[in-house]
Amino acid sequence: MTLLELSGLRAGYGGSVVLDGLDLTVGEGEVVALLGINGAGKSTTMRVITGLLDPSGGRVVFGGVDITHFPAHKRAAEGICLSPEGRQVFPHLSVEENLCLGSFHPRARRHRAESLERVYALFPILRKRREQKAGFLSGGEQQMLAMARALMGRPRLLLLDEPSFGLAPLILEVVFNTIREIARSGISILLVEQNAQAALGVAERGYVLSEGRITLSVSAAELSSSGDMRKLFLREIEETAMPARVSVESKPAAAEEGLNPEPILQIRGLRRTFGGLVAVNNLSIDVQRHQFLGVIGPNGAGKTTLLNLITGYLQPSAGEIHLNGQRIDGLKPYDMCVRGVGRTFQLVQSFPEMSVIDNVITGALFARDARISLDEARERVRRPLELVGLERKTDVLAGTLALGEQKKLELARALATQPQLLLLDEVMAGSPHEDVVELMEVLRAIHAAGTTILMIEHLVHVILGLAQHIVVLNFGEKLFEGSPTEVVADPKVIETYFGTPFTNK
Amino acid sequence: MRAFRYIRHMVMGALCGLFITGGIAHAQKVIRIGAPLELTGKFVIYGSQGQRGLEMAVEAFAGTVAGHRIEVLLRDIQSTNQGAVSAMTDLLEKEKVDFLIGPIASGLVSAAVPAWRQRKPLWIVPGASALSFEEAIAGESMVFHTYAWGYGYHTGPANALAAAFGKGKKVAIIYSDGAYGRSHLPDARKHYTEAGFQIVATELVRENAADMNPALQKIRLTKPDVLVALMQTTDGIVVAKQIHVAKLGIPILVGSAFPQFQTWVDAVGEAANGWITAVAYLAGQAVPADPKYPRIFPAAKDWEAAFTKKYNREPELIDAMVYTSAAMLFLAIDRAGGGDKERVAKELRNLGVETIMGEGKFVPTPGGAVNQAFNEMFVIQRQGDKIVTVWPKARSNGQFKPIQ
Amino acid sequence: MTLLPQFLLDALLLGGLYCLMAVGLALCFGVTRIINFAHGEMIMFGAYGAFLLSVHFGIDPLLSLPLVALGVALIGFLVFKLCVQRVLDAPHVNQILLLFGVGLILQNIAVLIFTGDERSVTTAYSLASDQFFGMMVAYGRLIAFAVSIGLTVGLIVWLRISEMGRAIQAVAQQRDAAKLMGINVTAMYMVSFMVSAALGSATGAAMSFLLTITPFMGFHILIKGFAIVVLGGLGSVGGTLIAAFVLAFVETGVSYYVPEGGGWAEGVALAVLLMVLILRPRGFLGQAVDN
Amino acid sequence: MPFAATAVVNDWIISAASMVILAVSWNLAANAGLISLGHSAFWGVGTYTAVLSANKLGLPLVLALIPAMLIGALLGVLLAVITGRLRGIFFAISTLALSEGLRVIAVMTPGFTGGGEGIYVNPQLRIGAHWVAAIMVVGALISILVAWAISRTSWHFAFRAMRANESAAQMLGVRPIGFRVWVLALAGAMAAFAGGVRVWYGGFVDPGIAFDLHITIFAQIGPLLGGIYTLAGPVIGALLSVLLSEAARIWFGTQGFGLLVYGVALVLCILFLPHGIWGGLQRLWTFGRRRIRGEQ
Repeated sequence: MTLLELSGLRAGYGGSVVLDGLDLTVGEGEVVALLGINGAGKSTTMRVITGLLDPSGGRVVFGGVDITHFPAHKRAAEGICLSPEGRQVFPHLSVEENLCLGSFHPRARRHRAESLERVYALFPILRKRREQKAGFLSGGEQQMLAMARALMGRPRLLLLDEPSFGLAPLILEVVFNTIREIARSGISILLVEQNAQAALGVAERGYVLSEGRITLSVSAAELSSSGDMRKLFLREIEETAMPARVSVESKPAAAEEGLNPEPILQIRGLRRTFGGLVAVNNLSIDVQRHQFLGVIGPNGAGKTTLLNLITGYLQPSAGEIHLNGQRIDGLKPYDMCVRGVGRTFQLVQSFPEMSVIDNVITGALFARDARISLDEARERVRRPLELVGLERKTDVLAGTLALGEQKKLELARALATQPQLLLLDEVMAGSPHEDVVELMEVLRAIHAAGTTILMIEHLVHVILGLAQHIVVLNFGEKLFEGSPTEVVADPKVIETYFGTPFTNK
Repeated sequence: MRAFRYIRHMVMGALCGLFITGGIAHAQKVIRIGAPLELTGKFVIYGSQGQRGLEMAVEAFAGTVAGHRIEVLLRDIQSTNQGAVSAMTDLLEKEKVDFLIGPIASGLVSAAVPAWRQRKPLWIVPGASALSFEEAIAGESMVFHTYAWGYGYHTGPANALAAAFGKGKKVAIIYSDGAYGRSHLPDARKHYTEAGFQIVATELVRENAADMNPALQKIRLTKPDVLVALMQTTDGIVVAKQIHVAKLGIPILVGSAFPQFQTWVDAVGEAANGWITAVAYLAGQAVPADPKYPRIFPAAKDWEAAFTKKYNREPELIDAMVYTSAAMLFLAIDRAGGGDKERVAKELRNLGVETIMGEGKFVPTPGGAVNQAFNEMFVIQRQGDKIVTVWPKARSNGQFKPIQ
Repeated sequence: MTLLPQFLLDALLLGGLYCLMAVGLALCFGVTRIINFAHGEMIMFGAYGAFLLSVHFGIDPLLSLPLVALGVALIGFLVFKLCVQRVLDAPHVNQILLLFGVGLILQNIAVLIFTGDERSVTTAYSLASDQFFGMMVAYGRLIAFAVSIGLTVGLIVWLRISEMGRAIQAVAQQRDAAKLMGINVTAMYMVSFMVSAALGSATGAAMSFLLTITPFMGFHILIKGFAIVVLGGLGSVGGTLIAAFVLAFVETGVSYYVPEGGGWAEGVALAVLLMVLILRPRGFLGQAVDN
Repeated sequence: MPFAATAVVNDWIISAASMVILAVSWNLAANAGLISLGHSAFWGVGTYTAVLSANKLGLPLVLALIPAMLIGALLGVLLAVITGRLRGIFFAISTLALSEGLRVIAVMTPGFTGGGEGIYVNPQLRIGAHWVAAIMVVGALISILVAWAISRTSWHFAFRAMRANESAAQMLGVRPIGFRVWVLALAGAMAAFAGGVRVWYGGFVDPGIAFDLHITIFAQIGPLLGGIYTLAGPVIGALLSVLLSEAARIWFGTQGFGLLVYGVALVLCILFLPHGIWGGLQRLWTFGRRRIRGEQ
């Protein structure tokens, strides 16, 4: 019997469309995995199901009732409980208070004591920490708390959004074993996971989501027959995200030769901690002049922290950073800009109330010491806008652009600062696949024109297709470094990136 | 319930206001009186008393003087500086009034002076005791001040206390940082010293402070015989309560600037006992009617009865002050036979009537004010449930009683 | 004779009063992220409520407190339903101005109903005091202190152990996650707004026998409450408690030990606030505040 | 005489023009993401500087305005420096504290400022209301001009970028502290100018008047009614707020309802015109254009 049915779901934020006609079902007692790359719309799907986001079209039917426009708090009472992405525990409340809140609505409240016993049995560590403030728990413990809190609501459908995010492999295994145990108790589960291997290890069925639509549905039969899930999944991702496959060999040759002996950026023994958490540890990287360097690694590996350290948004706890031989750690972001470092952000940071062209002009105006006139700036932004393909939307307010377009806008804005070194943080995320190919060409052209690029990207094939050299990060440390071919061949890298498969016990 | 009565009276008051200002113009000639008052905002208490006094005065003349209908142009100055300037400008330049009454709060009167200078109409000021205001209007023959100057608050009690308890006693002063306390401090210091007292402490408290005990405790250390509080009613209520509670053991307490004395007593309760203050008016005094104009200046008890009947409350200082000032103005206009401001001013200066406020006669002051009435104050003490007049001797009906 | 014991006592008692002035404001801000510029008027209505019931029915302000709190909570409910609910997602400036306007309306309604006359409640205890260990203990202030601490602790306990209190904390800490728990966020906003108004009215009731009641008493109390809330870390009830006492000790200390200190006290308190803002923008116990 | 206006009209002109200056000044700072709750601080120091430099140095109004604006600008610089990275509500509160602190100082230094008693502008130096009105109008026009000129320079880009996202703006080379210093200095000078001229009209100042928190509120009402972050909005809004206030005072003032009606009008405007008049019109205009072009 079908418990949850999504049909033709459309949703987005502001002007952007994230879900574009999504169909999905979860049966009674079923465990379903929802897979896809970053920005595919997985979390948005979860937000629509739980009512945090109102869909602009389509229907959500739960247990035979159309709940499309129910407010969020009513859905929880109906038995839809989410363990949200990023855990979202209540940091200043104790573990037990968090759990009690999980059973806030009357239907669950009646069984609170019983539920508490159950989740404590499932997660013994939480019983030990029951008096502790949730904010002081470790990441893994918070994840367990988020799941336990969702279970406290006596869900008919349990939604798990990235339960493996940022967890150490050991804890990961505990978490997934627990998910399996929960599944055995007959609760339907919809699981969003980046770690496809782990997800498919517990799920009976899987959907692959791409650009707001289901592009592949893998049945239980296929699951059992297919020996190598990874291959299946990888192929799917590559096919959907990259219609015209770019070969690893087609790197710009000119840049290869032009490698300068002196690195433009030298990072030595870099370390950064947040409270007890080590985000970046003893990291040393050289970026050669005119190099195209790719940095990959799973979520939480410290990639964005690295960029924040280079650009002065964060100060290192230890280590040094040199740009063109000058020590730059401790400088502010605007100093870095003036010194020729440009950057895009992982989370879009365009200026929403300014038009596209004004956004880019801002980039052109203040980048170098010598001030230029407005007219000059207007002239200068034409090329970056053309490069990213926004020349026809110059007067549109940035806030109304789609996510992918905003990413392009950020790229154009960074380019307008005329950087020597360009740092890109998931600049492709949210772009439709035709655009990905186009953007790759753009980046190649920028690189060919002499700009050094350091790029973080989730789309592995993109990095493989562009970068001359790749650094793989995991838990803040350098796991591997080498040419794209070497990286693909290394089993350690593959495992880190796509996760360890669990066998169905 | 009294709350509903408040509403009823406000509505009635509002309707009266409408009647006064908005009456249909008759063919009859009109005398226009500008009244910039604090009808809203934090000094609304003064403005509403002023409005009541005016209404009573218009009523006493049945709305007519010298064959002219009295038209009162009320203007709300919203208790703000700018409001005062705007209202004055509006009255002077647009309405071209020749007669003004108000505003009342010291700061707002001060703010209105420059605006008044533009055309200098005949201005009755039933407020503002600050000497800086006296300086500002020194030599101005068109300003008629009907409120005691700051020193009036201090000479009376100082002399009375000196007479009763002899010289050489120690005086402590507690004053607020507002316009009132600041402007009175030098006067109080001067007059108590002149009367033979020794000032042993002056302590400052903030306006609207939640706790005045620190200042009181510092004063306690100096063991004064007399404590003088220079602050307005709002702070006066707090300080009286705190003095009572702190059991300072000071036998003589002098409060200054409690124009709403009855309101203050009601709010302070038992702690008001023993307090001495100088007042220009207090309901319940035996003041006879004016022999010539008994209808306009009736005996205090008759006027107070009429007031209480009309407003269902006892009149306070400003009710009486504005009534008396307005009534004197109307009388002067009547005697001048019309609205020529020079002639009216002359008639006002020549007036000598017996009012509920005492003798209604304008005289110059040493400080430079040309027309000053009601500068005399009498000193009262609250003893038990009674209010006893202790000074001047001629009026007194009791003796000082120090607090045990 | 030393002033020290009296200073400590005065500061402590004043701290209690300050705490009550600010705690409602802190609750409202902590949960809804709205600075209630009309909070001073809630305090004022509380004071008038206590005054009227005391004068006309002889009910002691302490006894009438629940009734008054209920009435003012009702005013809070109306303000929330008619105005605040519509600007929950609007910029701070819009909210501030809106509530300033509401405050202006309430203030002038109060003038029409109660007139501008200064009032104060007189009870047996408000004028009683005794000497202990060289300190003069004013019973009125002691009772106000007890009410204040009682209500603040009551609020903290209610927030901690009651179902609704925890839900309100949840809303303050993670709005989206709270919705996922089945918590109706708007309803919680309304409840906190009403509880905040009720706490404001309790402040007024406690002040009714110590200080002077006028329709305009709210504004300067609001400013003081504001300073305390910011010092405490915007919306943290515990931080507010600490900040109230810090401010009370600083002000009272300056009043006692600096010549003309009574006048400078407030300035010094504001200087402390400015300093804390610069050195530690999140206040003493700032938490979960996005800036 | 520059123009033949009646005194009442002069009064309105002075009110309106000073509100326009305040609104433009406040909006300028707000445009850079700095929401001020302490514009009364600038206004107040302008007022006192103008009065004191006139009374003590014998400067006429026009000359007294120069130190007033300088001190206002200096206060802005000081504010920018001490608040450093404070943003949003924290910045707002520090401005509030600054204004209150200055009021306490003005009260507590009676020898210098006249203290709570207040201080008159030397009557010999005072000039006719029409001159004051003329200067205020010129000031208003200049401040509008300055705001317009800024909207045509690179500063406009930096300000908006800072407002939207100060952290991201830094990556484009925008140095926030520099722009904060400039914008607060400018806004401070403008508000101080308005205060300085206004005191010439009133002729009297005390701490409660100079550092009245209502000035802060008035400074915000204009932009909010008219349309925040726009050029015309604050001007329209300031004029409207004066109109509303005057209308309420004239029609309802004598019955004691003036402030009540004003409060009701304010609340209604904010509830039903959330983007202000100009902002609303702009939205209507874009909507209309889209309709014509057949977009959604």
